[in-house]
Amino acid sequence: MSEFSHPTPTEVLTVAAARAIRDGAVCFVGIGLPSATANLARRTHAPGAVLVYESGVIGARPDVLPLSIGDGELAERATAVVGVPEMFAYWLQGGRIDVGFLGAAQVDRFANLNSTVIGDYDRPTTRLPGAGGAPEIAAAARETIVVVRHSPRVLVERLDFVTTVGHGDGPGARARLGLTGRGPSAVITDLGVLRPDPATCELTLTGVHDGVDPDAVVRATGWPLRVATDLAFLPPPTAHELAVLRDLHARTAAAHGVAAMGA
Amino acid sequence: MSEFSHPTPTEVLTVAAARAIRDGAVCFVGIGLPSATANLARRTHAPGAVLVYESGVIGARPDVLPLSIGDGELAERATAVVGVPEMFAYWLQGGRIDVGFLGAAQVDRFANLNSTVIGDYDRPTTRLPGAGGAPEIAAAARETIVVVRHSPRVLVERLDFVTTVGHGDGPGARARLGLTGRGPSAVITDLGVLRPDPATCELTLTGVHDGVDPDAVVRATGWPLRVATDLAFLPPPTAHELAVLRDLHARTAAAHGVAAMGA
Amino acid sequence: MPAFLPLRDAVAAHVRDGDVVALEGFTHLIPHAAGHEIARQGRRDLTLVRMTPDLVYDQLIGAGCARRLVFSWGGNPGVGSLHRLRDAVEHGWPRPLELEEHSHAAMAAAWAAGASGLPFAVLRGYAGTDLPTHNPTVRRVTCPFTGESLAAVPALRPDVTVIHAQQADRAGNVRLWGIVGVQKEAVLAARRAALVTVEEVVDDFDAPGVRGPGARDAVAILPSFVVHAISEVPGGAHPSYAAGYTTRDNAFYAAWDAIARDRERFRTWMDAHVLRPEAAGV
Amino acid sequence: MPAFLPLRDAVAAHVRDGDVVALEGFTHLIPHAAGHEIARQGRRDLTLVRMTPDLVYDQLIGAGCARRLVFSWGGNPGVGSLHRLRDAVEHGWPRPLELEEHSHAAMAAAWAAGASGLPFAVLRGYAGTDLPTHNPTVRRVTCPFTGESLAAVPALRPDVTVIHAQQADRAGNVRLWGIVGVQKEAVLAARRAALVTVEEVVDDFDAPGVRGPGARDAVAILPSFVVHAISEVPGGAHPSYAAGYTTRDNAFYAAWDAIARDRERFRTWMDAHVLRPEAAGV
Repeated sequence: MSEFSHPTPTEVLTVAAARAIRDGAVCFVGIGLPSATANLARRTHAPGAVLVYESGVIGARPDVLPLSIGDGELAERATAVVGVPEMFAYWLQGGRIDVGFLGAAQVDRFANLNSTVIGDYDRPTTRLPGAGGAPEIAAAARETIVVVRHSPRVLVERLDFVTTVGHGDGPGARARLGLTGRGPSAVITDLGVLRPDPATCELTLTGVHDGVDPDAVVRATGWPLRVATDLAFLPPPTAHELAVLRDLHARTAAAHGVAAMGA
Repeated sequence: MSEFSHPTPTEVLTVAAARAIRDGAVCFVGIGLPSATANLARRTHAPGAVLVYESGVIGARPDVLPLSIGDGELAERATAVVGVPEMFAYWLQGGRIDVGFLGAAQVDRFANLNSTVIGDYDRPTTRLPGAGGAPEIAAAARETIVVVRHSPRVLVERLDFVTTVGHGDGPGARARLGLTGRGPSAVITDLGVLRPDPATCELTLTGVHDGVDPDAVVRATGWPLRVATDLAFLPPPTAHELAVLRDLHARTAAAHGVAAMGA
Repeated sequence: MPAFLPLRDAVAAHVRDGDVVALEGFTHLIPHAAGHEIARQGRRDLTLVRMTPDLVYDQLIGAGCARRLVFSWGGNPGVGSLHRLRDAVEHGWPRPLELEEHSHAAMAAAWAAGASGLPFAVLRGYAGTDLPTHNPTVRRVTCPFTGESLAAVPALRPDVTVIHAQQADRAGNVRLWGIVGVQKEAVLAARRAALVTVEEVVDDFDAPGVRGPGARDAVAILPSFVVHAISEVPGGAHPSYAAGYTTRDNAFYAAWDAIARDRERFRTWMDAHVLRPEAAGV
Repeated sequence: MPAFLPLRDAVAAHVRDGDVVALEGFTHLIPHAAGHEIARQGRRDLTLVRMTPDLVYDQLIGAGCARRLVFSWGGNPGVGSLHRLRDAVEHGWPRPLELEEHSHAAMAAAWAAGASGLPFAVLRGYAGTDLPTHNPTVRRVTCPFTGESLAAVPALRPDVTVIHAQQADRAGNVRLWGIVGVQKEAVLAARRAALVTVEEVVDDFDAPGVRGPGARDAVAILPSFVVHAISEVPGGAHPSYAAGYTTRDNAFYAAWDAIARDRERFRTWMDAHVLRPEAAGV
């Protein structure tokens, strides 16, 4: 990979998340990192991955990354396009999604998510975009993968607002709430991968990216992060993965006149 | 109308029912008499009538009468075709139907209908086809027109089974049951027209067809039928109406190889 | 990705005695060939689900395959009665048939609820009728905002759904158009398997020369990941039809009345046209 | 049969101060021109309903037209925040904005309930989240068959719905395709009026040479009897788009961030591009 510059943290994150997609998986993806992730997977090891966008697009095959969830690019060459009520009722709630990708402004130790407000709801410091599809994606998809940039302001001890339930308050919470999917299987960041402990559901650092110091990950986390005894050192992006991802972004920028930014 | 044979009772009935359709009315029609009725209206005084079939067809413009509610003829040249759940939820229950046409095996004095069984439900003398769309058509259409052949076995003192509520047990019944439409405005038969009395909701003979003796209508009714003091003598089918109706039936027979029969 | 299988193998693999089975299709696209295959394989004790039983269930009921029928209108459209259905209900021949009887609006809503992963459907229906008296699956719910009482019916969730469609592509996606009825919902509501017979397997729906819908048609596309088996059976809807491929055999619907009216004549017809192994060539 | 009217007349006839108004369109087909006309006519105290407020509501909120917002995701897609929305919520500028905040799944279901004439929608949603704490319109219902507790939200029933579509025909039927969102539901749920701006009025959707959907597109046809006014406004979705006619102006979405971030710059932009009478020529 001599002709490539060193991967950026976002590229490392995108590649790691893409690798979590099995070939043939039906993926519910939002705009930004999740979309880049799923499209990278489709162009590398998972050509049979089915990309579902909440705008009603099933089996999208975009040539460039969409800027919005409803770009015309998504409907062209899709397997099918359906109305939005049908998308949420028949396809998401109906249990047809294998993997839901979600971002968030805050994540807690049970992988619950906040994308609503920072501060008090009625007098917020920062008003965020809100729930969108997240609560029901996290409820109904067979598994959820959370993709965020690692910082103590993102991985926090306590959410300002619970927009989306991951593992609630721990073991058994999802069943008590009637959530049909298994919940978050991983929180993938630009530093490493956190997975819920099978016994406690608490997010545990199970892998770090190439060159990342596990202690730095602990320091970048807002709660006392547990580290798995068999911590994995994740392989860096391959030259092929990076080339495909960069080509995708380059064609996207050329097509849109602007870069497709993270959500 | 010298070149025409005398109209049959069914033709008289069909023409009388067609005349009840205002131009532009959105009509929910079943197969058989209702379909012939609505198509006759569309080809005579009500070219803007919108024919809706429960199979999902909105604005059907059939050249020949369909034998079934889902003939290909109906979808061709329709304004739109929608799925059956959408038809019942958005278009019928949503309150978009002006007139619902219904047949029945039995009608009582409050224009309630039976199309389920003759005899006991669990040990029926005759098992009829059942409810189909009727209960909710009669509930949600702005008004309902019932079309039946007149006989004491059809217009009965007491239904063997209430499949469809007309005016229930009389004034106020529809409101108590939460039925949103106004209910049956007329029962049109091959002998005449019965309308609910504005005060009592009881079906009253308000008109007889050309040449029909009002006493014969009373004798053909299974309850002591009231006769309006201002009983109307309904004008016979015009030569034009008969010509259009017979042409429709002739083309239908030629197209199907069989006659489109009553439901 | 569904398996492309001969119809015989698809039915043998997925339809079991005692199953709740739905063969859907609203007048258009009724999966008659698949129904015949189920009769030929001698399935028993089926609960048959279908808004309009039509000839296909008259045949399965007359052949003794069914224990129970969930339906909302059981006639021969435009012709009259379904005599085998009536004989089973009125005289228990060839065996008694339990009925779970709905209105169209309720069954359509119950299909949508089944497709939606909800346990029940809500509708403004059934009020004042005798249907709930004879059907304990019709209950009431109260709107938590207005206090209004509405009807509730359980979601339909058959073990297996069988439909007929115009086309599948080689990737296993299915496309139907024209009057699309409740077939998408019935496929999505199936608990165990969805079987589809098609007029034609095409390379790609968009390829030049491939038949397709008209401007006003409804279109339903079922992605490969919700379909379990596809069988190419041209004419598999007969005497129903597949818009763009075949036309409805109205004469057969009319002729069925006399065939089904008499038990012996029905048996002879079924033997000759459905049950003999040679008939499986269809 | 709807009236064919200039946009100014359509808005003047149907949108009143204090109305509950929905301008729908999911990223695609957002009725921006109609939103600008509402701002130009100075409507006040509106309750704005929309799953994704997008730029069109950022503008109406910044112009002081709105008292309340019913929504489920309020961002600039792919870019970041809606600064006028944030300023109204965080600082009450130019006036405070009440929020009724949902998830997409709930709003989509609420639209379908509104179209269906039902008082409420049922979904498996909101469980365990803080949203119901701040939104009293999220309640629970119990399945009368399984005992399961599910979320309920009231049906959406705006006074007026406004959408943008590709085409109307001369009879007043409307056709849209591609990503069709919740527009059919929003039109059918309107209590008083449905207004449609279109790219083009055509003689007949089926006529040769008329643009139309691709094989995989969703298509929604709204018959004339559910539409109250139609205005021909080519480009009326800009910076959103109309598949087959225009493309999304992604550069404008990115540029909006800087325009909307600053109150004065926003006012200047609105004056120049929306509020001056000359802007009505669009």
